[in-house]
Amino acid sequence: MLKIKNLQAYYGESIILKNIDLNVQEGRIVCLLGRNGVGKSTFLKSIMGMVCTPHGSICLENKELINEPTYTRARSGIGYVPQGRDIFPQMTVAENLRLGLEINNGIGKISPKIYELFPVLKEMLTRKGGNLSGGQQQQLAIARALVSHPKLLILDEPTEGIQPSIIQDIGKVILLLKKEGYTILIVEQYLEFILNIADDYYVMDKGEIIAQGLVSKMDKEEIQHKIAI
Amino acid sequence: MNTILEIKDLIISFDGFYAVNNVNTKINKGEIRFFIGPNGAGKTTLLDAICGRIKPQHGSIIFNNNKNVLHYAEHELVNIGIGRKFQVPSVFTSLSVYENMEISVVKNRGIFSAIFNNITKSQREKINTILELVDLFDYRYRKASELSHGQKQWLEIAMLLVQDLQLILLDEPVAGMGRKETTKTGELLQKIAAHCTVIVVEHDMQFVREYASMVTVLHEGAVLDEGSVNHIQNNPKVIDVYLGRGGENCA
Amino acid sequence: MQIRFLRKMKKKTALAMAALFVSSAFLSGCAGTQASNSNNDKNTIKVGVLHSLSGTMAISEVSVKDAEMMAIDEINAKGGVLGKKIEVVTEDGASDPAVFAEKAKKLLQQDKVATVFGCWTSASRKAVLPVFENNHGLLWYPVQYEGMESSPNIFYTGAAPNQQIVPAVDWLLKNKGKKFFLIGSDYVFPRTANKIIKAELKAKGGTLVGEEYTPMGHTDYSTIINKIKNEKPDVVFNTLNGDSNVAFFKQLKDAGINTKDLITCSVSIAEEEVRGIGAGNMAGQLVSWNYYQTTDTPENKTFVKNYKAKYGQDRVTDDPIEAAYDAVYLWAAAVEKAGSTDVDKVKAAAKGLEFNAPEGKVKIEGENQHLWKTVRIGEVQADGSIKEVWSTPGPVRPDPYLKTYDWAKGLAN
Amino acid sequence: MFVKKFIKAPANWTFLIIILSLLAAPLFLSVFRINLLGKFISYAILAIGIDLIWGYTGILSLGHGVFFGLGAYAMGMYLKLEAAHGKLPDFMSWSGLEHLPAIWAPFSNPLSLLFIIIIPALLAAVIGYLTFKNRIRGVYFSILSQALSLIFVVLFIGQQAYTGGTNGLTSFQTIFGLSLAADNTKYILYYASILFLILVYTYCRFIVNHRIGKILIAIRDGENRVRFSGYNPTIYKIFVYISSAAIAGIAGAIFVPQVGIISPAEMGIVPSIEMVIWVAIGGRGTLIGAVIGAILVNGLKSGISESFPEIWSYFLGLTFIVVVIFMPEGLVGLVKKYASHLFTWHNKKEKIIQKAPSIN
Amino acid sequence: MDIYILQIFNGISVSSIFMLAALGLAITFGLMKIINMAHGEFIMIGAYAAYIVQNFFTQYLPASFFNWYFFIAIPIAFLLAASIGWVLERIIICHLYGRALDSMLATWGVSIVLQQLARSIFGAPNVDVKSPNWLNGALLLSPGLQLPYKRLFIMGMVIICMLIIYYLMYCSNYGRKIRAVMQNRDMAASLGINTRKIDSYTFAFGSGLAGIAGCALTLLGSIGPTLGTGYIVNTFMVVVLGGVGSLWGTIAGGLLIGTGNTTLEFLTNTTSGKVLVFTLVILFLQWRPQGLFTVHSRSLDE
Repeated sequence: MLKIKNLQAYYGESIILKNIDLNVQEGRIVCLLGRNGVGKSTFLKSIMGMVCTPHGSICLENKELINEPTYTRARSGIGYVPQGRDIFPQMTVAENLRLGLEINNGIGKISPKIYELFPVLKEMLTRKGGNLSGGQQQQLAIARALVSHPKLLILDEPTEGIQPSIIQDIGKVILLLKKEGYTILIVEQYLEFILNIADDYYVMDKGEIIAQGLVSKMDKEEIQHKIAI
Repeated sequence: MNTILEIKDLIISFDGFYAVNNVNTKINKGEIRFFIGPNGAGKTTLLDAICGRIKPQHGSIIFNNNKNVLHYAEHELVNIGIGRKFQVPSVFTSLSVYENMEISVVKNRGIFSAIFNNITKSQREKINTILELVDLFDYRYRKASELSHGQKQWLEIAMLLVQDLQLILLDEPVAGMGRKETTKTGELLQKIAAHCTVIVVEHDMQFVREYASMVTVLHEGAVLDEGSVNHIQNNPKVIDVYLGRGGENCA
Repeated sequence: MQIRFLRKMKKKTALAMAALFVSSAFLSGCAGTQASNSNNDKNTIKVGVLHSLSGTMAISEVSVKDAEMMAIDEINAKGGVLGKKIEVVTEDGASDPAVFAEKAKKLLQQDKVATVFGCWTSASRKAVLPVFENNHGLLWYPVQYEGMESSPNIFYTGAAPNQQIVPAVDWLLKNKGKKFFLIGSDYVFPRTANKIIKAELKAKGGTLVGEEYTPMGHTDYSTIINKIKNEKPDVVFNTLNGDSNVAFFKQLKDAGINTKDLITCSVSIAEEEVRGIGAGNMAGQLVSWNYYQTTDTPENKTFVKNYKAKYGQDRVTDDPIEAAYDAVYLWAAAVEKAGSTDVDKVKAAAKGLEFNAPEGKVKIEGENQHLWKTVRIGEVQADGSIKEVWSTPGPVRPDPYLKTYDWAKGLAN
Repeated sequence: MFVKKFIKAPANWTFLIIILSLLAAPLFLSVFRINLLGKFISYAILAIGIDLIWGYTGILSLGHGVFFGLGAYAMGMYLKLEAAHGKLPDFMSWSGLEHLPAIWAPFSNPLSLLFIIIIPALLAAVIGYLTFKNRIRGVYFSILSQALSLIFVVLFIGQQAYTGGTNGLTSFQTIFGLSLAADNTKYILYYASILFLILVYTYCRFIVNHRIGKILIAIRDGENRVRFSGYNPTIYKIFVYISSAAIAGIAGAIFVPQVGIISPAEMGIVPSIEMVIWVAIGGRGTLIGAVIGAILVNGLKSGISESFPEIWSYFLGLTFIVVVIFMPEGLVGLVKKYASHLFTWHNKKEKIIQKAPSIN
Repeated sequence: MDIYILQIFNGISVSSIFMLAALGLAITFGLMKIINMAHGEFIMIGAYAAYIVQNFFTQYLPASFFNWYFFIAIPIAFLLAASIGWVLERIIICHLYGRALDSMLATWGVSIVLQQLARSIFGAPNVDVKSPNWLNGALLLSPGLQLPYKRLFIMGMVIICMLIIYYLMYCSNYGRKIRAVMQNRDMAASLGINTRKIDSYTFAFGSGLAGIAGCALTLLGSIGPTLGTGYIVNTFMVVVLGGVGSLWGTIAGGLLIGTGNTTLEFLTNTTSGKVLVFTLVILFLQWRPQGLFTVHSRSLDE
């Protein structure tokens, strides 16, 4: 589904990513592991077109996206949940969710399934996004990305700074989504979390992919060492 | 009496949200104290309070047994011996490395001295020594904007060092650094701790493990646990909220 | 992106270089003009036209400039002055007194013009006055003003207070009532004019019920109108200037005040301004001038016809336009009489010079270089024209210091 | 030490060249142009002051016309009393005053010329103390300073009896007994302007070359960091605001005898913004850029408005737009860039990382 | 008694004019952080649009239609100002995001050009816009108490504009997008929102509101190239006093400055009134630098 070849990314004049190759197959959950500051988030941002990517190719379902602006990338079917959630703090939960529909030009309705996945949101529809707890914001951010039924869901460290019970909830949701056939790309530095949910893994260090494979065949010790925090 | 900083019953709230909720802790001279905790646990807010940026609703912060930090304006803290480094490196980008240091080294920070006095030879030597220490000596005539991220962080630390402080607050000093740079920063911290006390807010647990003498775990604005790294690592509650992050139990 | 950025930079610098080139070209350009500006050459006489073509005062001054240009064109068409064509150097005073001073210096010292037609506001005239005196230049000032001035280097072709304000107040006291409310823009003309009016009211049994000044460009008169309503004057004597008049009259009408209860008399509103205010908002109000577009003289018929033919049928003529037009002819006549453009000779020749202007006969008073002018009170009509309702039997002698009026003693110092 | 530093910098060389050509200008230009150039020099002095506060310290004041005006009025009051020869100045008698007002009284004494500096400095001290202490900065400060100039214009126009109203002060005759109309006086004033330009430039160069200059830049780059380095930025900001205001006052005083008038039109919002734009066009944060910008823009303004009086505002407006958008460093920045392209062969690789990688 | 009631009415009326003029600014300045010094010129454009429409009606349509021209003039004023604003955003403003102070200087240049353009097209003198007959006259409450229809109409317009803005900003897709973009540009883009398009539409919308203000102002004041300059500082003060980025702030700021102006003008005189109001505003901002209604926003602070 998503094919990334030879991707380079810059911040200002400093190179963050060097020649990244990465594939996400349809219906699979792919995890990108790595320590703080190796460029994982930058990588996701470069998929979304938020940083400078002078070289390389990003293909979603054989459609080249590298020269497209961010919003067309989103519209071609990528649901992005950034690190730190990036909820619109001064808008209500309902408004935040509706914004998720912008990918389809704001048309459509929020399917009730969203509230099944995240029952907590239903109770809080009129609350300001900024007043939610971190975990709730994370759920809202995922829900917001899901309302438009994206072909590919991208999650940036969905567990960071979130209390354990909600991490469990999120894990369950991801598995549910997988069952429904969603394709998901997760960035994590927290190994235990992905062991149970991901199919494929990549490990990034210093802007390069240093290991990849199936999660089922992964040498946990070795990877843990590579991404040790 | 080797307590350098004592935080008593500190409460800070924004619009009814308790960012820091009744925090009590003591920091001893010569310590490298780490504050850890998940995002939003109130670590940065705590630092802000110590350096006078935020006025707490309740409580006190006593420095050197007799000075209540809360009574000082932000710019006066350096004079009593507290310095701070921000999370985003905030060096003066259009000045050279040397000029950055020059601004920091001076003791008399009044305006007339700034107009008429240039820095002394001993101060210049001091700057050079510290620049050597952080490996920026060769870069001293470069503009700070031309430094790499890590170098900027070191420059900011160097700017603190040159001020002869007793307490240094560092907000995520190794964020965005590679492993090598991180190690170097850690070594730097140890050198610093020889002269003064250091408080660090950090996420990088490996870094914490290697360099912390004491760790305070914050959670939702309150102190969850405090102690050595070993002690912390084995506290199930801490594992729950921070270290372990509860992933094993998912699914 | 990085590459794009670099490319952009190149474009930027190219652009900047172009800007530099243009600017240096202009700098050298003005140095160049300076070299050629030696003096009036054999076949032309250089004159300056100095008005605000930009800024707030452009509203009024542009049409005055047009009138001067028309007069100059007419004279040139008839063969010019002393057999030479008049060459015009136009400068923009930009509604800024200091710029007026600079441009006046430029016209006199650099271009060495024979005379200058220009200025509108008192501030601009006061700014250039020392320049003309120090450089021994000649300025023709076409607008009615507050008086108390008589520079040897200025000819004043607009009305002095005794040719506009004083007779108007006199007439109003006799015909409209005794209670006066004074309203004006906050600058020299209204303040001086009101000082004169107050002295006159005191002498002639009128009463003053209010006096208000508003900053230039003030746009909300609701409070002042409220004050006026409260004081119930018979006459509002209006010395507001420019934009403020529009706001004042529109809002006055809305407040439900009609001309039966209270009449206004304005001395800074002529046909041109009436157009901007909207005739409907001013119908029935009074004004005081020396000339209206409807003034019935044969000279005026041709003047109006020519002006409209030249600048468009929708344009109107009014007092300052006419005074500016007169100024050019008066100067030309003086030069012809003197046989020279020399300032002293022209001044001497101008003394007592008469001219059949569109407003009727005018004469230059030698003593103070103002004009003898007929005073006319007019009423604004619904179509925007102004109908004369009263006039002096003949031209009135100009008296800028009001020396001939007993009640005005002590005003001029 | 200072002299050595002065000679070293290319900006100072440029300044030297400008001064030399200004000194030589009377050999080539007419008295009128010299007089005009004298006015531009007063603007250049003003621009240096603005550069000190805006270019170096990052505070954009849109009310500098007020300080310029106050200095100019102080000078104007002195000249006016000199012209009145002990009598009441002309406009006061029209306005109904019978005695010289108390605020005018001191201006019959040449010592009162100190007010040229003192009055703007005092006003700046009061306003600066209030606003900077309350940490009003950036856009808020700019808009407040704009309101300030509006207040002063309305006030000066309203107090006609004391200030001459819209007419301002004009009709000066002599300065220290010398006739203002005489060519010689004009040359003297011109050279005096150059002298003050040198003095002000040297003062500001002294400031920016010393530690205080670095602190000012530091305040611009990161006020918080300065505060945590133990400096009280408020005091420095007030100081630089006062300096800048005093310089503006001097500029105003130099302006008056050469132009022959000061009126509220010179201190309003429009001139205040234009002053800032001279600095922007010349290149902010360089001092020399301010000098170049002020002289060049005003030269252009005079030149173009002479050649194309009807449309010169288009040129002016478009130049502002183009410079602000495409040349944020101004002319000096442009020259610097070209010079570095020409004279250094720095490899691209030498350009070191500018921004930090994302903090994961 | 009447005089005081009328004075209160005047205060509200003047406030409504300030609000109308400031609404557009509340969007371009408050939301987009562009210090648009050419805002006054957009007001001028709106006024000239009314003039054009009026001339069209008098020349091409039967006289009986004339009374209704104003209802055409308002949308035309909006559209004309908005489209010029759109073009401006595309060419100039787009370079100035995040450079608040620079935007001030560049738009100053724009304002000079627009003024001169108006002078070239319509001539330097003021032009006359006749108000429709049904707006002439006043609501007669008592002989001394007449409330001019025009002022009532403007108050009504302000309320309608506010409601429209409120609806657009808080109840429509478009407003949600604007707020999203203003709060977090990158995130908004990654939700599929075309941020560039939103920017230019928002700027155009703000400019269009200025156009409406200009159209309304033709009822009360002069129509000339420099029409806008008289309003610019006032409107900025309204927005700053109210609190940048807050619609309620703009309303409160307009009300305070408007009633303050008329009350002090009534008690003293026009000049002192003006000076006093501005001095008080400056002093107030010393005490509350963020204005009446504080919205936490970072972009202007640092």
